[in-house]
Parts: sequence; structure tokens; C-alpha cells
Amino acid sequence: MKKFMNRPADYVDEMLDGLVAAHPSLERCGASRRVIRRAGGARPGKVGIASGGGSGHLPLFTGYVGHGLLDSCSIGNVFEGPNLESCMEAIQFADGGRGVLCLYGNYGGDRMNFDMAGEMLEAEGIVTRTVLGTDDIASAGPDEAAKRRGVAGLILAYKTAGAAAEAGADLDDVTRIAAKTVAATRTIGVALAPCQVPTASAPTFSLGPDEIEMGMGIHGEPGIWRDRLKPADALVDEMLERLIADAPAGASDRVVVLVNGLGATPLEELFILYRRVASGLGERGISVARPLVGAFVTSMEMAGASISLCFVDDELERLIGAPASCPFWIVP
Amino acid sequence: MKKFMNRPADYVDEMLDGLVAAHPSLERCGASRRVIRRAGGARPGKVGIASGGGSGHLPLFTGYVGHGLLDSCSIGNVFEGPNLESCMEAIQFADGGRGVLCLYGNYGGDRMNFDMAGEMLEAEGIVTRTVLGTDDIASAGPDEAAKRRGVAGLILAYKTAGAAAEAGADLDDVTRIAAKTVAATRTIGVALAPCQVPTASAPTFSLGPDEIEMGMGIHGEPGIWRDRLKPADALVDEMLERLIADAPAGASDRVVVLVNGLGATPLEELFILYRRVASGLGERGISVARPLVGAFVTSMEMAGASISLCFVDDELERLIGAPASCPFWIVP
Amino acid sequence: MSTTTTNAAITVELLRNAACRAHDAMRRNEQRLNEADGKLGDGDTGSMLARLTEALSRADIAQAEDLGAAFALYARAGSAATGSSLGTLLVTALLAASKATKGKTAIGWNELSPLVGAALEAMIRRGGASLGDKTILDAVHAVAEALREVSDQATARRLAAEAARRTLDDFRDKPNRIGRARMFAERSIGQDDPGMLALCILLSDGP
Amino acid sequence: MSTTTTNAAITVELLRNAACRAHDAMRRNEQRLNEADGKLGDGDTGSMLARLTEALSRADIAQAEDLGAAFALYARAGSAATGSSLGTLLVTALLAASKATKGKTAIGWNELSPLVGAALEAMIRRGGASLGDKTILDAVHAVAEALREVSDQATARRLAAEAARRTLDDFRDKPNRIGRARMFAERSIGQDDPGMLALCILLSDGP
Ligand SMILES: Nc1ncnc2c1ncn2[C@@H]1O[C@H](COP(=O)(O)OP(=O)(O)O)[C@@H](O)[C@H]1O
Ligand SMILES: Nc1ncnc2c1ncn2[C@@H]1O[C@H](COP(=O)(O)OP(=O)(O)O)[C@@H](O)[C@H]1O
Ligand SMILES: [Mg+2]
Ligand SMILES: [Mg+2]
Ligand SMILES: [Mg+2]
Ligand SMILES: [Mg+2]
Repeated sequence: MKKFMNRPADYVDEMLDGLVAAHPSLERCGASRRVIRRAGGARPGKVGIASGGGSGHLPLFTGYVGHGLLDSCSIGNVFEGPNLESCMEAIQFADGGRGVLCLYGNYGGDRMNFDMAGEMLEAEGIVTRTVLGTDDIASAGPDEAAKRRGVAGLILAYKTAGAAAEAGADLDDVTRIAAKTVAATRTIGVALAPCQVPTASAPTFSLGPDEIEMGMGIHGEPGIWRDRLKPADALVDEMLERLIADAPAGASDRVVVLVNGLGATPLEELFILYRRVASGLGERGISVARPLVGAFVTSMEMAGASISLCFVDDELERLIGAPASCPFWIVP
Repeated sequence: MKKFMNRPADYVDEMLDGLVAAHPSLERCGASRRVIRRAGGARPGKVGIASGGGSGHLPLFTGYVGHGLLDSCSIGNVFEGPNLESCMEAIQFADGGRGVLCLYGNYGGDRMNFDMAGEMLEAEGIVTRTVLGTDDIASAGPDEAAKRRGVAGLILAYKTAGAAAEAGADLDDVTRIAAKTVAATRTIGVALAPCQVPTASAPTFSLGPDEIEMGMGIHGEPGIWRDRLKPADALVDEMLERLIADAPAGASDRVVVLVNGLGATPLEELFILYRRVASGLGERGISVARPLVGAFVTSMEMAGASISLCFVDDELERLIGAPASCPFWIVP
Repeated sequence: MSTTTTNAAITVELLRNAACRAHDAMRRNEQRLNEADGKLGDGDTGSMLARLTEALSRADIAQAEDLGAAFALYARAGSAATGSSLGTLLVTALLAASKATKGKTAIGWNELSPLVGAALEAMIRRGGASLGDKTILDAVHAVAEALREVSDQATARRLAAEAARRTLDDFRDKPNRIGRARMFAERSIGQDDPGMLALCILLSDGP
Repeated sequence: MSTTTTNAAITVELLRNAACRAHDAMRRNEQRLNEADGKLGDGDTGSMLARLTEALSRADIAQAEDLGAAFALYARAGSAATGSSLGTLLVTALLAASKATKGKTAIGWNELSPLVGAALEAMIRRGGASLGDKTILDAVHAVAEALREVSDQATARRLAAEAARRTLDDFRDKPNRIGRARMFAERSIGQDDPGMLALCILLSDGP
């Protein structure tokens, strides 16, 4: 797999250099310079939202720092959680005196480091809450929903919690909104081709020339089945079926839809998928509150796509539609 | 190459269905439904801007229909120019009574069809002007600059001409701005991996596992050299060198930079490239008026990137910074 | 492959057969032409021609009152099918043929050469390329020349196919002089121009 | 591979050697471990451990006044190098070791088993996995058990390596019970857990 890079070990730091050079609204900071925060820092009196995770998922995580979204973000090496220090710094940089919500995906390393960071900062008087993204329905059964991994749907929780925080909600309320969004969101992905960790000598997995994997994780973790590529409509139908079978109890009949490209899949194909998603939802009497189609959460050059449904009530729909602005998502 | 699609012959129409379903600001129209225009149609009293081209380059062309950008866009099959009828319709839909600028890339089919369309509509009293994007320096020598193909830099002409039209400029002035932008813009691309036309049984070209091609066209047309992959910085250095050696006479020392992904190249790598572009320009005493980093003009799942420099004066810089909004580019 | 050699003239009926055979030939050679285009261009010539000839073969020209009207219907159908360079040039050729045959229900085989010549002229005017640039134009030109003084279908078919084939062979080792391929003229040497190759296939496979 | 078998105790000096050897082992096995992780996880275990052990080998612990301080410096260096699951668990283990050896400049080989036990406990608490889940924990547990009543380096090395190897073999055909691999338990059967494999390599290659 060919990559535009220099030394593989410099992949993340050079990427971050370029990110902040191109986007002056983002500021790179922290002792090891592995935190991105809003230029200008935390807004006093606003509940802060800190996130974090491994590299290799742009625009996630760092790209969502901005008005109405995140305040700060710690960032690890490719597919590795952010280190302890950067998690502490991210929380500190997000703190405007009204507490900080740590909102990130449910992965072991990320959780351990944010947990330790929170414990250590408690002593300094920073109040933190944690909400974990757990939207990947292929990563655990409904009976173990709390064990699920966080994937593309996490950005919807950024959006709602970010809007609530921006509007002046207190920490408990911002936490409630984030948790409610996570609880209302379901994602499933399908991979067509693998990605490669820059320091690795081979792709993380391999698929035959006509093979695809349904339910694959955002780092290439094995999924539900592996078989020959089917027509786009058939794939969408299966994914919708699985998502809807897993819908939360009492789910609304109105959804925010995210058709997300994993990296190498062209927009053309995402729109071909979305076309069927929209009609499939319509056939089921589910209306689309807001469609999002694009590469929002990726795995470097992995080819494939995920579909997320967030079953919204009026409150969530309003927050998803509230103004926001970061380098990769602007809601006017 | 695996694609999310149904029948290859339906690739374009299903993509357009999804595009307009996801983006209500775009309206699909025309006898063969191969035109995208702003929802609501032409604004009376504004100079219209129509573009067009083959499919497979999203967000180009159709994605740039919106406030401060295009009014309408005809769209052909993958890598084929838009047909005559759709070019006529695009011009008609863009017409607000003050004339229409046809602004598109310099490709044979596109030109023939827009020319014929313009000739036929002249009879109906629609005044048209034409400006062709010709920014690809690898497609012809400086002595034949007018023969160059239009690639990623075309969107900068959309932006400036669109801003001028939105501000009330007349057709001659909008045409002047577009031509000035094209004359100030230079692009070069490098490909790491090919793409495949949906109806074709093999990729358009093939590259060895470590091979890349410098100067490759946006459809995979052969470039300047083919050799082993080099470090990102070395590639950027060569590309900048070539771009600057080709700078227009009397070029300013201030540029809008577009580091554009060809489709499958992750954002991470584009930022690694941009990092070096920014420092390389700085070393040469050239300042960056506005950086754009992302997948703005693609070739489906082709891997690679292009770098565009637009040498701006105050007028162009102001127009590039003017408010604009389409599904894939928002300038607040 | 047909053994019919008797038609005294070119009629709407003959045109319809030609379109069907052209479609069949393009369908069978779609990937070969895509591949040839992939070497110099964007790899779409075959799929485009398969689509364009399908559109022609579906266009109902049975009711067309003369050749001019039939060619016009084909031009319209072809134009709806594509806006590619080659496709648009073929539409241009059909339009020119329509003009030249307006009011005629049949033309003799001896009138084919000037008809092709008129189409060629229109293609040159529209596309801006010149003879010698290694494009379909060179093959069309050779066909027009070969058809001079021909007066029956069998000879016309044989000479046209030979002329196209000869031109393809003659130009193979010349550099491409239009489009992007100009830039790597050395690399275009030894490669068949896809447009020329397409015409060659059409004429050896077609009516 | 070393033939030194005489050290009477575990010292800061020995720790430094261990870190260097660990780095060497991880460097050499980086891609093998990435590959093992690719089968069940995200393919980064080897590169992560190469980086983490490089950070340890570079950390200057020569001036550390006791083992506790040396372990703390290593924990800090390791923590700066990664936030991955395994890396963070190893840092957790180093922190636990630091706490347990505070004030001691040396400990006897017979004290190693309880030290590993304390580290294991901390890893379980932090990571939330259980023994039997087919993770590095099971190998660490086996090592702690094997080191009971051992009082010299040579025996410690031999028994620790054997214990890790045995655990790897024992668990190979068991299903993975944590993380995403849980979901395709059948597919995890027959695969080595990358964390366990890493420990095995460290102990057979290391000091
Ligand atoms: N301006 C032109 N004049 C004559 N022939 C042309 C011209 N441009 C292209 N062609 C012919 O068309 C062929 C390419 O056709 P096609 O692949 O369908 O077009 P596109 O370049 O739009 O992808 C060339 O091989 C050449 O023979
Ligand atoms: N919660 C946990 N408890 C114990 N060991 C774990 C835990 N999570 C991961 N591991 C170990 O770490 C290994 C994976 O390490 P690594 O690839 O570095 O982490 P990541 O999952 O962050 O990519 C697993 O093979 C397992 O042995
Ligand atoms: Mg990882
Ligand atoms: Mg084409
Ligand atoms: Mg072509
Ligand atoms: Mg891993």
C-alpha cells in the first residue's frame, strides 16, 4: 500500500502539523503536542467537551474541534489510544470552570487513559463526566450493548452535546444529551479493501478480489460475514435490516442518517448507497430528519462504508440542526 | 476494483438520485435529468454561471452548484462530456436575463457540446461567454498553455466568478474574473493507484506495487514520469518546483493553495503533503492567502493528489474569500 | 460476415441493419476499446461506443420518410447517449449526413464517398483536429478516398475495411498529436488510436 | 541468550538491561506481532511495543535512587509513548511495580513472584478483563505462579519463559473473550493472542 509520507514514525506528527497549518481555528498544544484545541482556548462558563482517540480516522477526532462541537481532543498514534498526559491536557484545555464531558469511543486504551486522567484531575478540582460511543452493532450483541465499540455515530453525540454546551447547559445536562444520543444511535460498516498502519509492512487484513466483509470494525477488526461483493442495494437492505432490528425500544420513526465513507470509497458510491437508504427508510415509514453523506470517520485508505441511524426526538433533532462550525462540518 | 453499485450502466443516474436526495439545495432537471441546478432556479438579474463535465469527479462538477458558485451544471457519463441537450438546458437554467458564463474544463467533448449549445441558444437570445479551465501544467507545455486540460484549479475560477456574479457584476466582468483566475492558476497531480470506469472490466491503467506517476491526468491519462514512490517531501518539492517554474509572468507572491485528494488518498496524507507545501512556499517568500486541503476534485477511487497554486492579487483574494455555500464548500 | 451483396442502394432499411451490426460489434469489443483508450486516454471509448450504438439500434427510424430524417433521428439518439469527444464527432458526422441526404429515400453506393467526405469535413470543423493527428479522422479520410468510384456494396465493404485497417497500421508507429497524448508522444508510438481502432472494427465487423 | 546467571538480585542495572533486550526483541518481532494483531484486532501491537520499548530503553534510569524510582521513570516513558490498551496495561504494571519497590535498591529473585502478582492485580483492575479471557493477563498469571519459590535468575528466566509459552499453547484453541474478538469467537480459535505472544517473545528473548 502506497502512502504519501516521510518516515512512518513521523506520520502522526506531520499530519498534525499540516492540519493546524491548514486550519488556524485549531491549535496544537500539550507537552508532547498531542492535543488539538480551539484557537483561543476554553470559553469560561461553558461546559467543556473533550474527546480523543487514535490517529487514522480523520476528520475524526481532531477535525471536530470547533464551535458547537468539541473544545479539545487528545490524539494517539495510528490506531492507538491517546496517552495519559494528552488526555489530562485535553480535559484541562476544555475546562471553562463548569466541568468537562469526556466523550469518546469505547476502546480499551482510550478508556483507561481518560479514566486515569479524570482520576488525577479530580484532585485539581476539575469535575468530569464520561460518555462512551457504543454505536457499532457488529461489535457486541444487544444484550451487551455497553460493550460495543464507538464508530461513526460518535460525531452525532459530538453535535448534540456540543450544541447543548454552547447553549449554556450544565454538565449533567450535556452528559444526558450525549448519553441519549449514543443510546439512540446504531451503526454498521462494510469493508471492501483494507488499510495499512504506516509502520506495518502489510495491510491489517486482506480480502480477495471480489470479497467484502460485513460488520468490519473501524480498524479492520473482523466482522459478521465475509463473502462476495453484492449489488449496492442488496448490501444497503441488509445493513438497514440489521440496524432496524437493533433499534432501541420505543425508537422514534424519524432518523438522522449518516452514510459514511471509510476513506477510499468515492462520494459517487456513497450517494448510490444513500439513494437506497432513503428509499428503504421511506418504505418502512421512517422519515429522514437530516442526511449526512461523506467521509466523516475513516480508517485511512480503507475502502468501504458505514450506515448510522440516530433515532431522534424533537430535542435531538433540534440540537443536530443547531449552528456548528469545525473544519469538516459546518451547520449554518 | 470493487465498487458499491448496482448495474454499471446505472452508476451515474443512481449517484445523482442520491446526491439530490441528500442535498435539497440541488435540483435535478432536464429532459434526460442530467442537469443539476440550484433549487428554485436562476435568479433574475444575476449573471448565470453554467458548468459541466463527465461524472466521476465528485464533488466536481455538480457539487459546486450553490450560492456564490455555480447556477447549474450539466453532467455526462463517467469520464464523458455532458451531452448537447444537457448543455443547452444548463445554460437555460442558469440564465437570469443578463447572460451566462460557460465555465468548464478544456476537454474535447465538453467543448464541442457547450459550443453547439451556445450556438443553438444564441438564436433564442441567450448571450453566452466561455472560459475554459486549463490549469494542468503536465498536459501541455507553457507555449501551448491554451491546450492544457482543466483539473482541480477549476474550482477556484468557480469561486471568484461566482462571487463576482453574486455581487452583481455584468457578464463581461464575470468572464474577465474567470479568465484571470484561470490564467493565474497552475496544477500538477501525482497518482499512486488507478481508478476504474464502472462499465470497464479493468482499471484504466496499472502501476506496480511501488510505482507512482507524476503529472497524471485526472482521468488517468499518462503523465511526465513513472518511478518508485518517493518520500512525501521529495514529491512536494518536485511538484512545487514545477509549478513555480511555470508561474505566470509577473505572478504575485501570494497564493491560494489547493492540496487536493484524487479520491482514495486519506486526509492524513493530504495534511502531510500540505505541511511541506506550506513550508516550501514560505522558503520561497510566497505567502498563503488561503489553504484548501481535501478531496475537491476526484477521479473516483484513484489514489493520489494534486497541488494547485493560484497567484492572487487583491481582487482575486477578496473574491476567493467572499461568502459561498454549496454542499461541499462553505465560506462563511 | 453477411453474404448479402445485392443492394443496389443505401436505404433507411440498410441504415437500420448497419446500426444493429455496429451495436453488436461494439458490444463484443467494448473492453478491447476501453483498454486501448486506457493506454492513451481515460479508458471509456468502448463503453461509450457500446452505449451510443445501442441508442442508435433502439432508435426507431422505420417511419423516417427519407435518409435525411433517419440520419437526424440517429444524430439525436446518439447525442442523448454521450457528450464524449468521439461520440460528439460521430453525432456531428450523422448530422452532416442528414443534411446531405435530405429528401432522398435512397442513394447509390457511388454517392457514399462524397457523403463520408462531407461528414469528415464537419468532424474536422467541430473537433479542430487535423488530418495526420492520428485520430479517427485519418481513417475516415482513407475510407472516403477508397470509396471513390465504388458502386456496389460488396466492394464498398471490402475497400472501406481495408482502408481503415491500412490507416490503423500506417499510424501505429506515429505519434499522437492531439489531446493529452501529445505530451507523451513517444509513449503513443506503437499504440493504436482507439477512435481509429473502433472504426476499423466497425467496418470489418459491420455491414 | 545471555549466560549471566549469577546476579543475586534484581537491581536498577538489571532493569536497564532488560529494557534494552526487550526493545531489541520487539524491534525484531515488530511485523510478526502486527500480523498477529491484524488477525484479531487492528494490527498495531508490534509497532506499539517497538515504540514503547524504545522509549524505555532510552529513558535514563541510571540516576534513579531506587527500583521504585526506576520503575516510575519507565512508567512515565512508556505512558508518553502510547495510549493503546496493551501499552497502558504495561504502564499500569510498571506503576504497580514502582509502588511495590519504593525505597528498595534491590530485590531478591524470590520476591519477583509477588511483584508480578501485584502488577497483574493492577492490570486486572485497570483493564477490567478477567483471567481466562485469553489476554496477556493469563500469561502474566502463569509467570507469577511459575516464579513462586524461585531464587535465582537462571531458573527464573527458564521457568518464566516456559510458563508463558505453555499458556500461549494452552489458550491457542480457546476463544477470545474480550474486545471485538469476542464477536467471532470461532475465528479466534487457533489464533495466538497478540499480547500473550508478545510476552512470550519477551521472555524467551529477553533477560
Ligand atoms: N478533436 C478530435 N478530432 C478528431 N478525433 C478526435 C478528437 N478528439 C478525440 N478524437 C477521437 O476520439 C477518440 C477518443 O474517444 P473517447 O475515448 O470516446 O473520447 P474522450 O476523449 O472524450 O474520452 C480518439 O482516439 C480520437 O480518435
Ligand atoms: N482489557 C484488557 N485486559 C487485558 N489485556 C488486554 C486488554 N485489552 C487488550 N489486552 C491485551 O492487549 C493486546 C492488544 O494490544 P494492542 O494491539 O496494543 O492494543 P489495542 O487493542 O489498543 O490496539 C491483546 O492481545 C490483549 O492481550
Ligand atoms: Mg490499536
Ligand atoms: Mg472520456
Ligand atoms: Mg476516452
Ligand atoms: Mg491492536
